[in-house]
Amino acid sequence: MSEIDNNNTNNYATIKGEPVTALPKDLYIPPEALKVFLEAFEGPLDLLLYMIKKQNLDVLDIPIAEITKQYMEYVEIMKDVHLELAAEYMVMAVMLAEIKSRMLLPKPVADESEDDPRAELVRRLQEYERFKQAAEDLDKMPRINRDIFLAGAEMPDIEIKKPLPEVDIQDLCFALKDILQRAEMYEHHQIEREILSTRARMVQILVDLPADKFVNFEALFTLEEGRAGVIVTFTAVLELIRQTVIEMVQAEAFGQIHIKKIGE
Amino acid sequence: MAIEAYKVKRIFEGVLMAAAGKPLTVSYLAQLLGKENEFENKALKEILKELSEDYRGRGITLEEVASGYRFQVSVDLSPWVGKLWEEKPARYSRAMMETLALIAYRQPITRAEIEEVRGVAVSSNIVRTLIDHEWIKIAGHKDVPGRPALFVTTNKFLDYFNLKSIKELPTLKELADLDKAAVQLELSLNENAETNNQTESG
Amino acid sequence: MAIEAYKVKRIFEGVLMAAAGKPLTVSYLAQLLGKENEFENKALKEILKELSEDYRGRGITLEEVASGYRFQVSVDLSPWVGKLWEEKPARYSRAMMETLALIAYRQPITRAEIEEVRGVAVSSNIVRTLIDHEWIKIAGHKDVPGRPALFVTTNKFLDYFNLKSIKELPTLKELADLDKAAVQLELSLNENAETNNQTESG
Repeated sequence: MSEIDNNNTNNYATIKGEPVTALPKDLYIPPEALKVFLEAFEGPLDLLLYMIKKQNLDVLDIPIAEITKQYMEYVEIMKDVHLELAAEYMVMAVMLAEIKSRMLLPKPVADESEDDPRAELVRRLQEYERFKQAAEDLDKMPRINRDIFLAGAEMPDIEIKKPLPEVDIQDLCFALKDILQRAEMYEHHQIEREILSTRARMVQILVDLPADKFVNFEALFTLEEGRAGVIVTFTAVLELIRQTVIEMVQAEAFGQIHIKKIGE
Repeated sequence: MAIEAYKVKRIFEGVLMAAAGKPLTVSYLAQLLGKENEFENKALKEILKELSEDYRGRGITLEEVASGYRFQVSVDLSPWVGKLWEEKPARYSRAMMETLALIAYRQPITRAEIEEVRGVAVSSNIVRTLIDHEWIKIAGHKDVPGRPALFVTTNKFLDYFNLKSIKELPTLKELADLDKAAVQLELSLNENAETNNQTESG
Repeated sequence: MAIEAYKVKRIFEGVLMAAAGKPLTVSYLAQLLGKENEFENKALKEILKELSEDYRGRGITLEEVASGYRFQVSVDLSPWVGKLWEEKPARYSRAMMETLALIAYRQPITRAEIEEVRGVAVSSNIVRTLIDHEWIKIAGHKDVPGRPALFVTTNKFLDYFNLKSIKELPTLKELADLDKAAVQLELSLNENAETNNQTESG
């Protein structure tokens, strides 16, 4: 019946209460290679296609009952060899069972237009087969560094020019106008705001500063507060430095200024 | 300085060689010549054609792919050239190739649509690898709930497979005529209903 | 399979091109041909010489350098090839433009003064980039605590904008408004100084 030793105590699965001690008929594969074999399938459609091709069946006329039985055998084996079974395999099992049951129902005489319950499965199998083939063809197409090699030559020594950014002089003008207008706008807002208190800001900075970590000086400022806000923050920072509550570090000229709380 | 056409050929030859296989478009090459050297695109293409003919029968060829012109080693020399590289050319998994094939033939396509055909979930790794290789990109989002990303292939993908356009991909295998299949199914349905009843009970 | 000399030339051409400028020695090339294709070194050198002559007057040349043979782009094409690697001119960020504008119109100016008007800190990157482009330079140091650098624009800046002197900077109508704004700023500066003093004591 099978080339695999039936006396082996190793049962592959239990189907309908009967232990399956043999692999499906077409599966002439040593058990140790089984996992590798089963892992080679790209999903339930791939597995179904394999079963159909293996038995020279017509995709358009699948013996559903038989295929469902075989499919379930594979799925049981997969479970048994602890192959992580994708949910898709179970979904397909349900679909097969459903088709099977629908085919068992007597066809109502009046409803001639009803499709073969297998039609959707056939469509999906065909569609998948098409792209499985397309993928194989694509894989065989000439590609770079396997079948095609690019050609080139050494460049002569050249001086690479770094072009300056393109700036329009009017842009420069508008930029200045923008800043001043913005500054002005924030000043107007300022009036409606409560007066910023340096002392309150000192407290806020201290609360916000993480312990034992440098932060960017710039991070302390908020543009939206306008010039007055910047001044208040700046004064607060100076006061905190004077009181040696925080320290300020600048590694190089024009470098980033960092602020840190002085540890206890 | 205005330059003569025969010089343009030398310049293109040198520049395409310096680009070492990175494809350059005609308009890029035209721009490289500068404003003082205006040539019609047609004239430049003529020059490139001439250059290509100069290499007939030699060890390299000038080819046009999706992103432009590039020099390639003549295909029949691949066995010799392949020895230059110690590394084995990359191999890609079936899952990756099937995903890529679906995107190539069905673009623009969503991940769910790919999964629908393949019958399994598409791993994020595969999508990320394809995007990292710049073989696919997100072209937009489908106007359905969740607004899933729509994938398309890139020119880099075409370049990699030595193609000028997606139309050059081999045609998909035709499906067995579904109409015919339907008729056949209809016919067999009645018979089968009986057969199945037998099989089932058997 | 033994191959003929004329084929060896094609193979060498393809292989050297695939190496894209990496020099290959004669013995390496000989080895590439395999044991079944034994050629004397002298014969191979003859083949390479012939190949080199094929490229006389073209956009590339076959050269022998210390570590072997390689194809090079002809030296006289450097100006054209150089353009391949030219970076696209960058666009200045808004922060960069504003900083430059303030330096141009308010020079000499310190960083703190720029920050005061802009309301935000000026990143070191911006200052460094402007100095790198040679558009601004440090003209001296202000005689106040900390001795901050005073920035001015350079002649290169003037050249770029085709100006003879900084006085030629456009005085568009907007500039009138700008001045008004400036006056307002001046005024509000004093007010603010007071406000701040009050806050301080409060």
